Amino acid sequence: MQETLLQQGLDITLFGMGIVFTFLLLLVIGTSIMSRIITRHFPEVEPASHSPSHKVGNDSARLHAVIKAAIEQHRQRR
Amino acid sequence: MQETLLQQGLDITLFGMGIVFTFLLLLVIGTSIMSRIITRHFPEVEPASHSPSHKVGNDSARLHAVIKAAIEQHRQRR
Amino acid sequence: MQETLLQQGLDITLFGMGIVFTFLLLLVIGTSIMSRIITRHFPEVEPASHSPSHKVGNDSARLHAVIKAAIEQHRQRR
Amino acid sequence: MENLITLWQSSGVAQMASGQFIMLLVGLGLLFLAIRKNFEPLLLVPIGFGGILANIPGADLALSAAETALAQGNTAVLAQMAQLLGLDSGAGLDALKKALGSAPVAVQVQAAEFARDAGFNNGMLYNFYSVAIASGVAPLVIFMGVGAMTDFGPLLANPRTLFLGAAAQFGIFATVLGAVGLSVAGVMDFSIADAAAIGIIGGADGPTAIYVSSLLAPDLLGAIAVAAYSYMALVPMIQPPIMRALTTEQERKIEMVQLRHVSKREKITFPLLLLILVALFLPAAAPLLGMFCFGNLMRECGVVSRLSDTAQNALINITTIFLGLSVGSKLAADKFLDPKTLGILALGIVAFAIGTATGVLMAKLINVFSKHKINPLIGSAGVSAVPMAARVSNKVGLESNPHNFLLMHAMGPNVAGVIGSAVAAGVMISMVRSLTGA
Amino acid sequence: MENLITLWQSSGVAQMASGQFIMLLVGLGLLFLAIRKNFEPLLLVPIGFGGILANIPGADLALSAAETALAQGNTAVLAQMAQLLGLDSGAGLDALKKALGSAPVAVQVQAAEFARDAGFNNGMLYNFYSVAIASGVAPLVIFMGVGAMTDFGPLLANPRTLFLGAAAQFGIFATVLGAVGLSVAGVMDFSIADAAAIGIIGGADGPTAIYVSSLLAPDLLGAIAVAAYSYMALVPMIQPPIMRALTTEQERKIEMVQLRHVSKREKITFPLLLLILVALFLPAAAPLLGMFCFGNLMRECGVVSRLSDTAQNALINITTIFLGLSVGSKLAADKFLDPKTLGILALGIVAFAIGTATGVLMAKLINVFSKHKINPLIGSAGVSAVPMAARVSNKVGLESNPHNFLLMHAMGPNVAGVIGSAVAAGVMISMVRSLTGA
Amino acid sequence: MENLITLWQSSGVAQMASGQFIMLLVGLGLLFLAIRKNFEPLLLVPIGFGGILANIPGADLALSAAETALAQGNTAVLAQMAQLLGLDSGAGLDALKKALGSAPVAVQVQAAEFARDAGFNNGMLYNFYSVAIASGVAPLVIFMGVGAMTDFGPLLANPRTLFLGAAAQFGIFATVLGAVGLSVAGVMDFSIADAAAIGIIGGADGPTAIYVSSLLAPDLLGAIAVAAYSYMALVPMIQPPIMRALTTEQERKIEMVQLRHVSKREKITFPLLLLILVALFLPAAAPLLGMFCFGNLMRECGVVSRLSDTAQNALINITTIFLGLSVGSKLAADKFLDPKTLGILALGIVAFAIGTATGVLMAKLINVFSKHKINPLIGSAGVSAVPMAARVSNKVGLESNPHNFLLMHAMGPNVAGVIGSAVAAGVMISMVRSLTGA
Ligand code: NA
Ligand code: NA
Ligand code: NA
Repeated sequence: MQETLLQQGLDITLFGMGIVFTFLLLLVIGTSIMSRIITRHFPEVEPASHSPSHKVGNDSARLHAVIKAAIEQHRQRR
Repeated sequence: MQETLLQQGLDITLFGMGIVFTFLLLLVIGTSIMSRIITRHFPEVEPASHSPSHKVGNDSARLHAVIKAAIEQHRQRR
Repeated sequence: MQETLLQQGLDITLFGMGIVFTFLLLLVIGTSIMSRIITRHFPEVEPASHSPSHKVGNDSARLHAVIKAAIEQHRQRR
Repeated sequence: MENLITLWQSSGVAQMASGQFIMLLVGLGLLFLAIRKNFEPLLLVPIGFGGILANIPGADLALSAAETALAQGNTAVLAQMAQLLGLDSGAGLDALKKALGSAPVAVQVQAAEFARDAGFNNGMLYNFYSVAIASGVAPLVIFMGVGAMTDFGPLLANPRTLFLGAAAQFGIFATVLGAVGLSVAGVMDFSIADAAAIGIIGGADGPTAIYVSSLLAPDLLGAIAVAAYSYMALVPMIQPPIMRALTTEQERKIEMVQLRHVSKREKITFPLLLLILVALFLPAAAPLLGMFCFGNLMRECGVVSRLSDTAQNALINITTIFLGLSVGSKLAADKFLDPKTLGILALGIVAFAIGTATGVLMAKLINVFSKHKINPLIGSAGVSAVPMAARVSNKVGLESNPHNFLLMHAMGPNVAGVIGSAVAAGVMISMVRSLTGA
Repeated sequence: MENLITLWQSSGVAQMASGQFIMLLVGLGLLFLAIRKNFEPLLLVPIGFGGILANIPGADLALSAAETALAQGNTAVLAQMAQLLGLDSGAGLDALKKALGSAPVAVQVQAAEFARDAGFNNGMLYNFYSVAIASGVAPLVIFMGVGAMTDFGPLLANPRTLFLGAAAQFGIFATVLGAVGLSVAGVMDFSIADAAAIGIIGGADGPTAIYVSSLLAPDLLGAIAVAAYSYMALVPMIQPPIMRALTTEQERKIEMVQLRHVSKREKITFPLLLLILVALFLPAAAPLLGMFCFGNLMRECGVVSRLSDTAQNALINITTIFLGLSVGSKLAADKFLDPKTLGILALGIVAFAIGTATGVLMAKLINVFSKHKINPLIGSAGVSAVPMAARVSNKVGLESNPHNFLLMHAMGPNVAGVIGSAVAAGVMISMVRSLTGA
Repeated sequence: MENLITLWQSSGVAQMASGQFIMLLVGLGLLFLAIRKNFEPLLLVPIGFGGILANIPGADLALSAAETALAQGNTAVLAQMAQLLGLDSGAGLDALKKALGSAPVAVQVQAAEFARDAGFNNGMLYNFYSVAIASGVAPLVIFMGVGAMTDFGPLLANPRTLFLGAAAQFGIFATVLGAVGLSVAGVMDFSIADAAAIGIIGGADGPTAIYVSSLLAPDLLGAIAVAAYSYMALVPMIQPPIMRALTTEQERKIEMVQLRHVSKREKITFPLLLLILVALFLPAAAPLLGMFCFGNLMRECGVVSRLSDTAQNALINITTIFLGLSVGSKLAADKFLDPKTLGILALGIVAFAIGTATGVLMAKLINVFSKHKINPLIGSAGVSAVPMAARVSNKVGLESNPHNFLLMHAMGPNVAGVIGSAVAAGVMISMVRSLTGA
């Protein structure tokens, strides 16, 4: 016999929430273990990752600093 | 009875031009009314729209000015 | 009668290599003739092609030079 | 003269039904919200515009060739369609439409072939919808792009926040119950598939909502997408009162421990870990979370930056344009102007409110058991609505303690909410299919 | 040895018909015009290259699987095809091709299935054409991109210039009459649908021309697209003599009133106004003008600049590549080397000339009734051909008055011409369909 | 409770076959090679990830709707499928799968329609594969992008190097013989089409290998693509020992004449010359070399830089993402975990080695006849693997003579190898088709 609509809704809710929590619990456990293993056994050699975007940022920041300096010089000159 | 090809061509021409003109006439009227309503009742608060592209343009212009100044300084120094 | 698999493989190898060589031979001949015709009869008017990317490169190089100069000025000032 | 009459009859004004006129206004309203009020403009501009296009009378942009044949065909065409669909030739237009919609695929193919022979074509928006949404590809590609834009750093620094992302999904399931309740009470007429699709609005995640409703309730897709994106834009108004009501001033002042540095290797491993867990335990969520993890891996692995950049820019933008217009095709008056839409809009806001509440309450529950206290204000970010909900947490936090910046802490539950609603989506798709015997 | 003979027989030289050889030269000629003479290179480079590819003998890149089966199949394949198409097994190749082209869709599907079973595939260019043009999507996406690149400011500052854009469309309809006349006179054999598709060349708008001819006369699409883009490139040569002949030196010296500032809000409202007028009065133009307005709204609304940028760059570029190659597929010798092509090329240039003339004359007519005089040289810009025609107006104006910059004034009629030809396209599609009983 | 059991049964762990588990590890291994060892990451990241997705048990992402129906359907569905395929209703699953794979297209269409009626859909990766690879479009678009990135200058300055690119293709054909030999010896069971597809690995060119195997041996595509890209990444390890073994120290020290300047016009003309030769003599290579020449013409002609930029960036990146995931779909356990894969991997490395050797030997042969000596180390670059192989030539050359920079000289044979393997691909496709009677 087909379940009633209400029963189906309750089923989805109970099992749904259950699985969401169980799955994310597994993920919390997995993540914690993973982080511990990596931090202990495979630490990064470089102190901090210089991603390309960072580099661009730095370059750009330096450029701005330089230009600011140039502007100041220019003003002082006048 | 099927119209002759010539008759069809004339039909398309007459009705076609008629509708093109009528439609664009409606558009002229609509546009004029729209512009009047917006200009009178919803004027822009800011004096001139600073679109992002404009801003970039200005920044770039300023950058060029700064660099030009730097070049001049550099030349005068020598 | 269907050729044996081995016979088919040999066919592909012989004709395949043959056509690859023949085709590239034709391409060598064609390319040589083409280059000779162009070099003799349709030489480029401009001494060297200034592609946009080159231009950007130059601009960028100049910008770097300028900024470098600005930095040096800035340092000498202090 | 005859020509003029034909032309006038083919013009919009003469054909426009009141429903289409209302939808035109609805489309303009969505554009107004998007452009003036900044309501998720990247989606609501294309959706609103597509909605207007879909309701241009006589243009039939949202109809298939066979549907256009029904809408525009003469008596001979209708008679032949009726025969194809197994109805008698006197069948009314509505009966024909219904029969076409529920016919076996082979019959639909035949109807399409017949319509093309009779000179009818698929409408532009119908084609967009088929390619972008019915195939499932557009929401998945957007999810890949979102993955490529997501930084899991704050989540990895504090994995407990995953529980907040889990708790906030209760909004989804409460809404499923609500929709079922309305049906049982006789107020609305939602099937279990409809209820599941409506619930996903509570996931506060646009592509997930579109993906789920394209599979479970395509007819409701327009209303669901509009509700999802509108309420995401309204997060700064919906959430704060609930957050304040459920927390004490003291709790809102909690300062959280500075997040630890997360290494590149952890960030590379995380999407793979998530993928493997999905593979082992939740295959129904594999398309959504698979593409999400793929995008994130491209971002973090550092060796395919050209692909990652494209996934975050050209590809996601192109897909967004067609996704939006395609969603708009589901704003056709006959589908959108239905009492169900009102029910969806009402249930959607309840979903957001409940998700916000359960997120906050879960944070308070965690605090009962742990040493490092969590500021419960970041619980509301678990609904996802990235990054709006995290900003709301930060803003409400600053009201109580002007030196307490919660933004980075709230990003953890925020991206956890994306995972949580994708998991919920997978569960619901899988359960609805087994319940409805598909 | 046998292998060598087979291979030689499969090589191009042995198979090449004189028509294909001529088309190879035509393709190289188009590339020469595009690369050396700068004739609309963005389109003519892909079209010319696609034309060469389409004429490689034995490669059959522009044929469907079923057509390839007819071209390459052995006696058994041809006999089965004949049976499928309801011909007797001795039917000639031409009869088979014709029967395949005019068969009901269901039969074409069966033929394609049979061809695939026999090991034949769709050619590369055939696939491109199906996806990009037969579906209608590529011209529409390009139109969206053009909308995103269009600034309606000059038009809004001086809405009267819309009449210039209307008048210049007379070139379209005069050409329709011309094509019909050639048929009636027995010189050519154009149907009314052919005539309408040829007329649209006078719209001086590439995507509109391709869209209309893909619907009304797909076999002529190659010639129509080549004519449209070539004459657009020739605008600086075609227009000036006509402009000078129809204006006095005094008229060419007219200086126009400085254009007023147009507010952002007007620019946002305009595409919506246009859309609503289309929805109310001209549903047949909804796909073209709808996508155009959508592109323009994305540009002006200011909140979806990512989408607008993509529509103007990556998306339009990708679409242009495939649109161009697809148009090239219609340069196959058996379709292009037809007396009709000569007729199309002749009628096309007449269309441009007449459109130019009526644009200029309309400007003079407006001047009779209005206080602020219009320089009639900007009337020629009403044919569209954006922005070339506006530049021509400016250049001819400078000859008479070196201080008179007409460029911005000419941009008004220029973009009005785009709207005008899209309206004309909608009207013609709708009328041809009702005339031919589709 | 029943629900819980159903859910557990639908979970991956319960369903996972050992083959799928192994393929999961293979996928992770490919990702490791790509990310840590930098093995062609642009391709191997998507391929590896796609391989994992394809092996998620119960998700069936790589299956068509009909295949999914066989995998998941209940008894009634299977019985109906058996009837459709002309088997008796007791037929086993393997018999059904095999019958479906070899059924006429019309029957496959019917099976797909039935599966969709029964609620099954195509898997995500199956859709990607159909659109990207089965249609042939993705490898061709990538080849266009590669053309747009290729500078033929070094080749044009020294056209003799084309012979090196020709000689290195012997690796392809030797491998064909090897595969045939393994079959004749009874070790493996490769058909002539399989052998040809495996041989193309020796072309050291990814898109060519994928294009050929999609046409000749789709089931082997996964293994062939993985082998091709892996060995391309291993070129710096595979080639140097062979190069050193076949050359004397004296030969490795040969300094080559400075390359002459190549004019823009030569560069524009070259792709057209190549295209015409293809059109005349090798129509079977027209799709691959046609798109390649088109990309190169866009690059060099200088008037369509927007299109060229897009072909080199957004378009090739988007295509690469979907190509990679689609190739991954062919890493499904039942296809990849086959003794044939081991044979393919073994033959592939032999192909690279032989191609390297014949390239070097051809350079030595040319030196016998010519005045300007060629450093035989650049011969190995003829296998293509652009630009890795050219860099290897340069590096090995520097070992013998630290002032001898061979890089630019090696770019000539390097790009010649791309042309050479595309030619070989065309020949093989054409010959296999005529041999197998298609
Ligand atoms: Na969520
Ligand atoms: Na026009
Ligand atoms: Na090669």
